[in-house]
Amino acid sequence: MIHPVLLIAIPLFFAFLLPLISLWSKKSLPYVTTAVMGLNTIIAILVFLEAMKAPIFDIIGGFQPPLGIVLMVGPLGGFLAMIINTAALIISIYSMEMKKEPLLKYYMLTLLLLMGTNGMVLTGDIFNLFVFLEVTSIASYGLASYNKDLKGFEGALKYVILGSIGSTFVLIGIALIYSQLRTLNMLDIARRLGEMDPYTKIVAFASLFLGFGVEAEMFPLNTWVPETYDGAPHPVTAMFSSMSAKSGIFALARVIFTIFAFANYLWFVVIMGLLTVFFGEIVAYVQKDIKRMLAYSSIGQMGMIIMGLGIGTTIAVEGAFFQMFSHAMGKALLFIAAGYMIYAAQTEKMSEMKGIGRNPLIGIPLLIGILSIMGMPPFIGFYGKFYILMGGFSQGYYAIIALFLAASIVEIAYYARFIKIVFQPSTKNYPAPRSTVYVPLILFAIIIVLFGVYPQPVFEVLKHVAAFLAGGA
Amino acid sequence: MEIWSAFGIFVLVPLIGALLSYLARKYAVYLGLIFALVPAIALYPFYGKEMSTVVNIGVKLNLAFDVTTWFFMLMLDTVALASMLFATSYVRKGEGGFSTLMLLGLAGANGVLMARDFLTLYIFWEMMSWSAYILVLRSSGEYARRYMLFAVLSAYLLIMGIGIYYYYTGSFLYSAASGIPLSGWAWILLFLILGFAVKMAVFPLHVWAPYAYRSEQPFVAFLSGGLSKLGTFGIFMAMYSIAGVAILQGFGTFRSISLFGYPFAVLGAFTAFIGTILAIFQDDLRKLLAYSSIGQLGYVMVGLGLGTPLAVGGALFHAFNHAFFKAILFLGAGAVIYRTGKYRISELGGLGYRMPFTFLFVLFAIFALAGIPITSGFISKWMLYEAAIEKKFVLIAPLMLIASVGAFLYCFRILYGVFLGQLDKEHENVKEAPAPMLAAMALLMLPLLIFAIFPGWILKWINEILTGANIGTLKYDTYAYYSSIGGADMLVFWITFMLLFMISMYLFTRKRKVTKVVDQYDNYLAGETPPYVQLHAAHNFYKPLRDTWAPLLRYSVDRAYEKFVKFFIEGFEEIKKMYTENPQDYAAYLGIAFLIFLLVGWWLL
Amino acid sequence: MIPYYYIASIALIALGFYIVIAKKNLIKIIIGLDMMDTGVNLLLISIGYVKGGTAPIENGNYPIYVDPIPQALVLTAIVIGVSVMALALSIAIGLYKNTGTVEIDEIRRLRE
Amino acid sequence: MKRAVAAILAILIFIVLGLAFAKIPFGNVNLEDYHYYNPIQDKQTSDSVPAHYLKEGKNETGSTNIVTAVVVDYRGFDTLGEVTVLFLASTGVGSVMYIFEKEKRRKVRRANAVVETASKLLFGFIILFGAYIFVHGHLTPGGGFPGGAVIASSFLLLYLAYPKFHAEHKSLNVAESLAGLTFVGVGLIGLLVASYFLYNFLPFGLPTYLFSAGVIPIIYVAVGVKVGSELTGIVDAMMGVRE
Amino acid sequence: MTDWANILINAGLTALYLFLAICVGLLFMGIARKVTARIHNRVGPPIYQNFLDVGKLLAKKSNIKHNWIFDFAPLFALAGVLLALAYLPMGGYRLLSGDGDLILLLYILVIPALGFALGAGASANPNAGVGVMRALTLMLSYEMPFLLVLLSLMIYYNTASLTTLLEKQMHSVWAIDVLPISALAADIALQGMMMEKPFDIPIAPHEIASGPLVEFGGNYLGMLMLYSAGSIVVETSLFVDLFLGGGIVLNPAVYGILAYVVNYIVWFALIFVVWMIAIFINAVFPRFRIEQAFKFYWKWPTLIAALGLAQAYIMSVILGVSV
Repeated sequence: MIHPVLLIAIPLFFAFLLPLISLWSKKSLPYVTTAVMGLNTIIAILVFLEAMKAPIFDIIGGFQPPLGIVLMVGPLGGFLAMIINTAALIISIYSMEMKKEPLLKYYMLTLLLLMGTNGMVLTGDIFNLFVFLEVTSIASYGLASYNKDLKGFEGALKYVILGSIGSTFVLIGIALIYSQLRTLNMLDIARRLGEMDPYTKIVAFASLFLGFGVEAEMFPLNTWVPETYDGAPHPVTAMFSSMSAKSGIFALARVIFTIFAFANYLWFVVIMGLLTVFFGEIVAYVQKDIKRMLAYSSIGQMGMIIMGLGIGTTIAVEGAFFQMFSHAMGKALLFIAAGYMIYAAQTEKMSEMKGIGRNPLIGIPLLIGILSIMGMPPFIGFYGKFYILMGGFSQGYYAIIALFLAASIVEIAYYARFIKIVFQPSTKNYPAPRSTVYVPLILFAIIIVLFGVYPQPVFEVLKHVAAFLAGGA
Repeated sequence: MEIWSAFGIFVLVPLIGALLSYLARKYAVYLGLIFALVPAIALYPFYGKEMSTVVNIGVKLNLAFDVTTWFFMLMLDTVALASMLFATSYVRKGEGGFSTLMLLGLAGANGVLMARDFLTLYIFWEMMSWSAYILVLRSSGEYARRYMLFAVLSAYLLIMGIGIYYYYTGSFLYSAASGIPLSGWAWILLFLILGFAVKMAVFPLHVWAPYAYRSEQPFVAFLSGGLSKLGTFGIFMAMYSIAGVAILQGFGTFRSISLFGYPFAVLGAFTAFIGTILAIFQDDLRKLLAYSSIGQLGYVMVGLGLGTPLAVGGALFHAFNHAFFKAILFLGAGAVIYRTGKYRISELGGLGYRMPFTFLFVLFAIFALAGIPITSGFISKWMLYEAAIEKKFVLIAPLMLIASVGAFLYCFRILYGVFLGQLDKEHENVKEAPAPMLAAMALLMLPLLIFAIFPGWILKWINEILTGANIGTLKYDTYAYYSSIGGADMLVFWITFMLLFMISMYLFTRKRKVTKVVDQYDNYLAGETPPYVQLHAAHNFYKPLRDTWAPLLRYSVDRAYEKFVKFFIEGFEEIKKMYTENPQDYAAYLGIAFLIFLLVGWWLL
Repeated sequence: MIPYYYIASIALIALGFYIVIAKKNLIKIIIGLDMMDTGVNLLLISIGYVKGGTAPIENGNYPIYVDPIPQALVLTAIVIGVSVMALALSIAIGLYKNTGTVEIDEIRRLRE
Repeated sequence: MKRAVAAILAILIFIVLGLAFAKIPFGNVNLEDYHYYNPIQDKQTSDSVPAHYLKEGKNETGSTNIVTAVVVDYRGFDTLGEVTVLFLASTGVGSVMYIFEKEKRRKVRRANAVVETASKLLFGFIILFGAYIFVHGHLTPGGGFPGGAVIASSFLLLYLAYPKFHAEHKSLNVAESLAGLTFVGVGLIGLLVASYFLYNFLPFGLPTYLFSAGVIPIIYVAVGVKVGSELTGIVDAMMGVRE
Repeated sequence: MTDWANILINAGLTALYLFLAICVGLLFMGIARKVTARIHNRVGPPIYQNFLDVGKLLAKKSNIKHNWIFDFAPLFALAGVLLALAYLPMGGYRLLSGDGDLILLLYILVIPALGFALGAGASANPNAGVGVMRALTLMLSYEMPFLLVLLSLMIYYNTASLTTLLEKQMHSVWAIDVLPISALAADIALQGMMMEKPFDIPIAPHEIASGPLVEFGGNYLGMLMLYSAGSIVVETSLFVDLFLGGGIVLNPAVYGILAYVVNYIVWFALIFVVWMIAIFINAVFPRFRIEQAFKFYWKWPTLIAALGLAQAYIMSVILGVSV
């Protein structure tokens, strides 16, 4: 029996250990971090395999829930944890590019970010979820301002303000729920939701929805995203989009499905998703900086996932989870590539990056990533998008899907523009990418292609969506 | 097992080829050729076989092979083969991208043809789209975005159609179509047809084509000759295989033509007209051919819209012809561009004397395009005209007929501007195109000639398709073909033509003539004896016509799209202002959002 | 009985929110955030109150105790609030060192 | 304009939250009424979570202070997260303040002799008091966090009294790390021993005795040390007075 | 085997008819020159002048040749026009018109034009290029009304086959009686098709030195003269076949060989009349510029033809008149 809690304990343990290691050897930090993430990935895979058989309830401290805290790992949670840990592992290779001091703090923060995101995905207790949300957020604040320049601070400031307001609302929601049910276990709450006063219930839901919406980049709570992504160091940006955003959205899914199964609220979630997509894609179109464009695009993608969750049919939620997978991989790839490009072109302006993708080590993975994000088969981005759309159709959301597709065309437009710039012939000479850059790019690209061509394993996981929707783990 | 061999040969082999030719860049063009050759040759044993299977890669790919698939594969794979053959001398050696993407596109196209459910269709469709996109990007980067946007528009229109289908049936299978109400069918078919029509570049969704067709010519030959036929296939499949004639007739009929199909027929006729008129005024060889392509596929659209056996048969036949002659034309243009590096018609001229074989192939393709009866291009056009006339459509028929007259104009512009007239001094030393290029064009020319003499052979296949889709049957025999109001016999035509040609030949060469071959500048100029001046009258060739059309040419769909896009981008800039970058505003958004969430919740629960 | 605690805590939340939006000074904004936090903490604590209850330390003298969980939660929430404040303030310091001001508008103006 | 919007929003939020809380009784609750549902065993109990803690807490954890029992044992995982948060804060502040560490020290007037002397004297006592609080966390009100905060305040005092003072960074880090490792280590040992993370594997001993409640005191000591060093670290980093 | 005799007889007859048609064409050219001269108050050449010209040209010894594509012109032109004549009923004799219909004929008519245009293009003379451009533009112009006219006939008679068309006219009345508007439009279109004034801008001799013909001489010009002679017959005969019942006054099935002779004479008279109308117009009108021609054709004749089409449509589809 493998314990999901290890996914949280190991990064934490090593985060505590890192200062001691740094006393011994500062140079070994990146390798230790990568090794820890590798270990975590292996454990995540084991946990996932275990969870595929039956949902794991890992009891903390030996007290039966709801007395004690329990980690609740269903197949989907395990899947997501695996994605997050894998992404973290691959990004940590790119993290070796980081040269800015204090590196010790950087690696500690990344390990703790991983721990927080893992916790958010795994936990089955709503207050625990809040705690891990805060772990994630605070690690993110620290990482977002890591560059210590004006842009980084500004982005971090926005994130801090919105994030803490959001977490305040989460806490209000938890307080409201607790005040009426005197329990904090999600399944327990879900079971006894009927005992709540309806109005209080709605306020609680709205508060939680808002709070996790901030992390899940939902419109209009996502305003922090572009600047924070822009100001953060490049590997961190990749982590944000592939790790914290994913855990945020999973928390949101937990709120929507596991705790409050408000069937007739769902269409509003769809609308919020649509608005998120709309604003994300549209504003991305007019961006001139590469990272901002990718950040807004990330918002758009998250909106798609929210839409999928809101549609709420099995197929749509399958799509949403697939999309989480594809977005975690694709966006991380793009952000890493963007990091290299900014480094190589010495600017963030896309118009100055002519011909940078003509080096196949960058160009091919970049192309694969973009095509995947665009939703082209046979890359993983396709299945998520398609299933979400089909789910929408099966619920009869024609107009919404049509609008979504219109926004999607805008997305294609700016990515195509980006591709055009990046691949157009140019006389400029760019420094060749180091292995710390192209190895993660290629790894991500391999994952994208592999599971795009043969998505069977992923669909095997997604069979459990129906159980998830029914309020299970 | 057999279907696996079909799937393997037509989809997996090109995919493997794509991978290999990317890895082995040095031999990429030859690998490409070999891997394109395999499906093209393997097609012949597969004639008349019917089989189906399900491949499970996580999503179930329902695949099947039947005569429709075979028929379309015949065009696609042959054109792809010719393009790859052509590319062996056209594309720079040691470049892996071209072969890889072409083979990916081919695999996608074959997959589309074999798909029997919408998910599979969509997967392969998009695969084909993006590989084509990158190919466009490689050479005409400026306009690749336009291609991509329209490809995606097409895909999204398909998604809308597929989605509505899914809403009613809960399945992606073609065969699951039952119990869909008529209004549902209307939307499904509308979206599917529009989606496929983008690929066929039907007006007003055609604006991508003139730009995309500026890329590398062997690819364009495949794009215009091959991939655009997938639009034809899709519309045929959607209207007659998935929905079926009974449902189309259920929309009400207008002289026994489905009211649903009729507007598309009109649109097709209109496309044919517009495409032709615009083609007449192009100076860029590739753009001219692109508009011509738009016009020709308009004819196909007419046939598919009308839906009588003659019309659909004509459409399929015309699609077949178009695949071949347009591929030759693009390859010919490619050969010219390869040798001279120029693509403006007014800058060329006289190349027919230096590149005689290229000229001959292009000439025959032009015969087919213009519908001169000595190629099979005539027969398909004839079928379409007769189909419109026998049902007495006084809007469609004249548009088609006048468009075909217009086709002579631009055909002659190509012939005269590029191959005839005065040879520029610059091009004195231009050599004939390399052998692979000529072989590619020759390969494509064969069917055009064969089916001009034996139309019955191809009509037999088309007839099988038509009976398979319950549309009806054609009247034909090996040499002749009939409609309810007329018919033509190719054997009689050929014999008479040959005899009379020989008579003319005799008259012409009856005496051994002392023929003096003179220099091209040695000609009659009304007493003027200028020194060497370029007097190739190809610049702004149809100026008088252009002047007369000028008031109408001001209205351009292209510019309308641009204005539309500009309007939206300005709107985007406005929306961007919502992101004020002031955290306090953002906090206020948060508050407002909270209140809205609450309000909605209150209202809903 | 009018639940003054609730009113006070909600008032703190609302006031904090007002400050965050309306005030220009970064430090004030952070104080506003802290006020919101404090409001929620007060809320949590008041939820756990049981009439006549006492601190839940078992010594056998009191039959009624207040709910222990909110207290535990508040303990956590306070620490979290402190941590957020610490980071927010350090970010404010960072902004100050970069721009020489803590006025939000000034910072934005300086960046452009 | 912005103020008006802000005011309206604040008032609206006040109203909607107020309406929500209007339904929640203040004080008039019977903790026994909330029967929980055990999701693992899938059964509805006639027990209530807070009531269970109050009744059984002492037996199940050995801690007299039920809040401590909840904080460290029942919801020990939250506390681990909480410690992490604080750790993060100190790491984050350390990272953010890093560049400023090289800056010239501010000119600070020395405090007068009374303050200096008193600080020196009080320093040890405050630390002792802090230690007392966290060591007795399972018996009396207080615990690791207040204790740690008190310890940090003693360092703060030194910072205030001696402008030149700064805590040894390395040792702070080491203390922090060791304390954190202890906490996680205890949890992992629990995992090894009983396959429950943070399992209270030590004997409970007698209630109200110092050496009781199993691992709770150990954890609280670790938390206390950790909080103390972290808060000191934060203060230290924020002062930015290192050379 | 008996078929062979039949085929041979038919082939002989066809050869005869084709020969006669060329002769008629040359004759008509001569007549036209004479008539025009008389109208211009000149004497004009003798009527047989064109026979002499052709004979001379075909017998000339030396040729100017530009390149091998140049040879396309005479070959395709003559073969094409002969082919068109073979498909065209002349005076009731219709060998091949049963094996092809109007649309085939329409496209066969293009073959000689295209061949001619190819040869002209290959001559490298800019005048030729301009001439061909004008000819093609003119074609686009007159085809608009002409196609509408054809369509009105095909719709009214519900056939695309010339044979059937002639039979239906034979059994009822000539098409000109029922579709006079279309006939008018067709006649205007015919003027352009024959490139007679006011639509002779493509070959305007004074401006672009006879346009496409400019470089041809000797044998080439002789062949091309035969071609123009043939095409005069094709064009006039097409009008006659479409609107004037092909000149059939006696049913060949009833009267046998007599019918052929009489019909041929009537047909000859009719095409003569059509030709004369064209010549008279030619003689008195000045020349349109090409864009004027285009505008003219797409305005009035098109309108008239559309009216005719409407008439045919109403009669056939709405009133249900079937012939």
